[in-house]
Amino acid sequence: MIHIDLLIVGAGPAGLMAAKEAGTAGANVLLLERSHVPGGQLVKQTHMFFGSEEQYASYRGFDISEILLDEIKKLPNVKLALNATALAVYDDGIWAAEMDGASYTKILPKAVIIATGAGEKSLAFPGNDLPGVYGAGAVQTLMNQYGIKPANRVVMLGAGNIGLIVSYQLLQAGVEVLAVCDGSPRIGGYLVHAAKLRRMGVPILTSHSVKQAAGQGRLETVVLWELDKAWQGIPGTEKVYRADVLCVAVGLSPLSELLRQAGCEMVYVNTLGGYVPYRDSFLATSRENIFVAGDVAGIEEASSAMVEGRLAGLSAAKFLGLSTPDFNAKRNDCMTQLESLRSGHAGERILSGLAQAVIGS
Amino acid sequence: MVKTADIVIVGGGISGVSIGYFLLKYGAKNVVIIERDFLASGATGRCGAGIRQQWGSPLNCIMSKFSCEFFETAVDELGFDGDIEFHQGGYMMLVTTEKELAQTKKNVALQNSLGIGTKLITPSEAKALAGPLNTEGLLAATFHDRDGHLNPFTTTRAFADAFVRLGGKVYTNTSITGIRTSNGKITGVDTNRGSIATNTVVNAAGGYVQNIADMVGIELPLYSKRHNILVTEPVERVLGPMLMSFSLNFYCQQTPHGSFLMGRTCPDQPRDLRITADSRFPVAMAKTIVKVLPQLKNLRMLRQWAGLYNMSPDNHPIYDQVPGLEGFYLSAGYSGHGFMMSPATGQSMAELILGLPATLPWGQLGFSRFTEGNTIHEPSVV
Amino acid sequence: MLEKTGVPTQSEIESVFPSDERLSKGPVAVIECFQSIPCDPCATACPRGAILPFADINDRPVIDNDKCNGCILCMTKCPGLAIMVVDITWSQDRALIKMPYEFRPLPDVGQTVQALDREGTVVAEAEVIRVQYNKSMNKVPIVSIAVDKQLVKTIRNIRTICDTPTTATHTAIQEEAQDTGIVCRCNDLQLAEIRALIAKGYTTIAELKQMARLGMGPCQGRNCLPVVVNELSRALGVPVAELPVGSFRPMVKSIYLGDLAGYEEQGEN
Amino acid sequence: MAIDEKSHILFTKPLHQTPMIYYHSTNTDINLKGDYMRISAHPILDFERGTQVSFTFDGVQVSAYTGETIAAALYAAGYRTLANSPVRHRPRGFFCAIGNCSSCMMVVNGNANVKTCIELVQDGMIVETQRGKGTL
Repeated sequence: MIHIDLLIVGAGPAGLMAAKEAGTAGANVLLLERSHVPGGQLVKQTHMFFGSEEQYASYRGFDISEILLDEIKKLPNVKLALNATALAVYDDGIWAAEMDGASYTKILPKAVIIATGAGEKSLAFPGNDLPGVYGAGAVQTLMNQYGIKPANRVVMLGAGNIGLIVSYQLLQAGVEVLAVCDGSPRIGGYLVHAAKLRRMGVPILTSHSVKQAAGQGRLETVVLWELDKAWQGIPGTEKVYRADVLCVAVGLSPLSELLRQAGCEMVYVNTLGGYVPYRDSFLATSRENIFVAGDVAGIEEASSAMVEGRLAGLSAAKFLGLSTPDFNAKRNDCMTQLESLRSGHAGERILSGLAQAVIGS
Repeated sequence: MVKTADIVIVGGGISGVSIGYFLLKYGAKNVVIIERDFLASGATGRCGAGIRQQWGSPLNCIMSKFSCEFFETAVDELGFDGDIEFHQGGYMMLVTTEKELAQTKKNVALQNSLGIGTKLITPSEAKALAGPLNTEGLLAATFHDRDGHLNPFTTTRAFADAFVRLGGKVYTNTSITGIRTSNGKITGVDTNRGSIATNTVVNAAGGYVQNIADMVGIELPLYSKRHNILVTEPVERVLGPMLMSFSLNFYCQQTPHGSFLMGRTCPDQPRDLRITADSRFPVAMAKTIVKVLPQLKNLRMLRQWAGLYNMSPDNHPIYDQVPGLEGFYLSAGYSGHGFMMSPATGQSMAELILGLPATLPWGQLGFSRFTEGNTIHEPSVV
Repeated sequence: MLEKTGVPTQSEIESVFPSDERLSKGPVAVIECFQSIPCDPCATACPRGAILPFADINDRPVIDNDKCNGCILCMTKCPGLAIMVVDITWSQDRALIKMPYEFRPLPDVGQTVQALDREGTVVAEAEVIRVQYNKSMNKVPIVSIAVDKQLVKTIRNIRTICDTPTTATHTAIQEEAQDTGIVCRCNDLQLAEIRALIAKGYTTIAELKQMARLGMGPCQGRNCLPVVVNELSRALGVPVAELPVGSFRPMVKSIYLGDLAGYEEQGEN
Repeated sequence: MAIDEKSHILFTKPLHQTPMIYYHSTNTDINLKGDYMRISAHPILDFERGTQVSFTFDGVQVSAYTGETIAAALYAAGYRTLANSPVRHRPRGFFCAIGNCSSCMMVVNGNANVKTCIELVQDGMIVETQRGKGTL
């Protein structure tokens, strides 16, 4: 049994920031990362980040990951475990984990931060299980993490930021992007991303979705069609593409199993991506020693995840009795940053979602 | 919701739906099942669903033989349009101590005398029947090829569908909020969806029978305790029989889906109504099973859960009218065997409630056995 | 239109371009940032202070065209690659456009490349005048091209390898009417099967788990549940938030029984 | 031994009896094969490959680099089909590539149900297409 002050699950942008902040405050931290590389989704983000200087704007995601890791390495009281997956949480406060991909252990932490991130949503359409129909994030992993060209010709389903960014990255890897389509009548992602694709000659078809994927044993053909106002396909509007990969980028869903097992009270908030925990504005859940940060608390940009990670790290340190003299200043800074990241047009949806999930303070 | 009923059954687990089915089969009318959540949402949906006739008391042998034979033809008898997945791969009980061997020999003789064809087999015969079995330390085993296991969800549906077809009514997502009595007699039940006037209530609420009895201020000689189970990822079939051992403290089956499902008796289990997962169980279970079935070390555990055993002082159920309250029947305290005995439960309770001649020895299972010193000894209980 | 197509209209482009008078004075940055988003690196990127400070991170950039000298510093800081520099004074008949170009191969100086408009359509040929790329540039190469002056508001991209892009074909393909798409990969459940069970009265996640092993496979329901809760919501006319979700049980990830059995601890039972 | 094909679903008639077609795992596309698939020139990223190793896939030698997952190495070698689905026996490739789903499960060194999108290659590994549920 491992006895530890703070267990952090997930070494993505939120978990890394949380570890840095709580570690700086003096907590003994065990940071679990299920992958063999830390950084979560940062490692495959080749684009420059939006946001502000405090959230490493203009840096590329994989560079941010390196910066954060370097800072964590300076903290001897923070242990990062790779190939380490949190498996379960029990009502006696014990957490189970698989360590080094092969051994089982139990952990009794005084406090926990869940920063497990999100998984890609799927969509049911004929042929959706053919080899060649992949999550957009999966293609990004293959391409940007392992350096493997995923396809010759791609159709992208989804014009949110992920669909747009991955499409652009596909072009950078030398892949032809035949079309980006989205069921919505408007482009959901940032328009600067859309503009980058359009001037490369990639069509963006709003009010379009996939009718069918087809092929003998693997994807060969993608049929798109136009949707009416009720999001139903309009016969006769089909467009057929010879593609070897169809990327599905229809949104993310928080990976909240551990929060469920822990008995944290949850709420379904569509604009936050699905079921998220009730939390106070400092990211404490309904279980007093469990905190959340990042996409598992609601789907947002990585910049918000980093600030949330920092805030959760501060909250957990305070819970552990480790708050430093500058605690209030740091916490206020986090709150100000989050407020500013969520203040614009794009933040309206997030704020309306948070209004349903944040209780008390 | 109906306003009146001849009989209200509380609980939509396997016992409740079986009682309901047998009541209608033997001529009862206006029978209603009230289920707090959905069918099989309690212990039924959480149980191992093993079916065996290998017991050490004549009563259990008779009850289980009736039940097993019922399950063999249940799809036809109940007119079910699905599959209850009765895998009759046999049930093999492993014997590892001399004391256990002596008791086992007595049990086999008893079973054979009651028409149950259990065989005492050698370790190598056991190995031939269960390939992955490690026979080290094994003295002998018993095997009965008509035992096996079922799918508890579809079996419950099979009873429930037949019950509804015969005119019964099932109200799910409906909670009993009170029981009305007058002059020592049941007069009705209140639910969150309305009241039903009735003179007969059958408490078949499984782990929660005391909660129902509390509504009429009756203390039952029963308690509920947690029992843990885990299941693995599915693989193609390698294990035919269901395995069990008292001395090794485990049972394990490979379901028709391919997953291995296993449980064991853990000490220090809470005796409240908690059914959260036990942090100690996976390791203890894994240590046990990899000794018995070494190949399983290369199989992954998928999930664990827990359910409630409703325990009675002598590990046998109570089928009786509750003394002092006319029309209040109890069917509970199965002590971990409620699923496999459910056809006998239905038959017995129907005979009891409808005043029919007893074809099963349920007369021994009344409350009076505890006060009159006639408790039943079963030497073969996990 | 921009929100629907990703391409700004002519008037939107005009709105961010400096006046003809300013253009005639020499190189100047043009920022095509039409949407208010939380992003502000450009506001601090200019050492001359030509991009006005933001009151809010969601502000859209405003350039003081008198301070801007058309250098490239802000271009490499913009995560949206929304900034270019135009210089109509570069030669008598041609204008110079500097633009970020994050692709390989980079063009060679002197090479003739295709010049594309904001929809990726080839509108002219352009000569590559300069390719700037060094470590301080945050992996954003800047390519300068010379184009016909008339086209400074039209050209926004280049293509270095000139092949014909594939377009949609209209070959009829066999419709597989029975295939409604997989919802659960672990147990191979199709959407139609889930819908049939819902129609039969299994209207909770817990019951679908029991009857079809939905969500009971090695992925622990991560992939199917978000799809199925929406199906249930639609079929029952109940918001997802009001549907019961069923239980979430250990483990999050399958683990070998052998690994579990290898764990040693005092006090296990 | 065969598992009852209908056992996964209890009330719906199978939508269509899927024949037991095992899609050829050696179905590779010449244009999507070999080191051509490994990106060498990228505007943003430099890929540092590990040391070259080899493993077998359904008996065929496949070369890979340490640090790659099995699924990534097979993809680079032109293989798209990793498994036949458990009930309908449809061809399956990976889907999520980060261990969230079960689409990429293969038989590795005799163990079934290995998520190859997160399992790293090792020299000499024996990787096989998983057909159905796999064997113990």
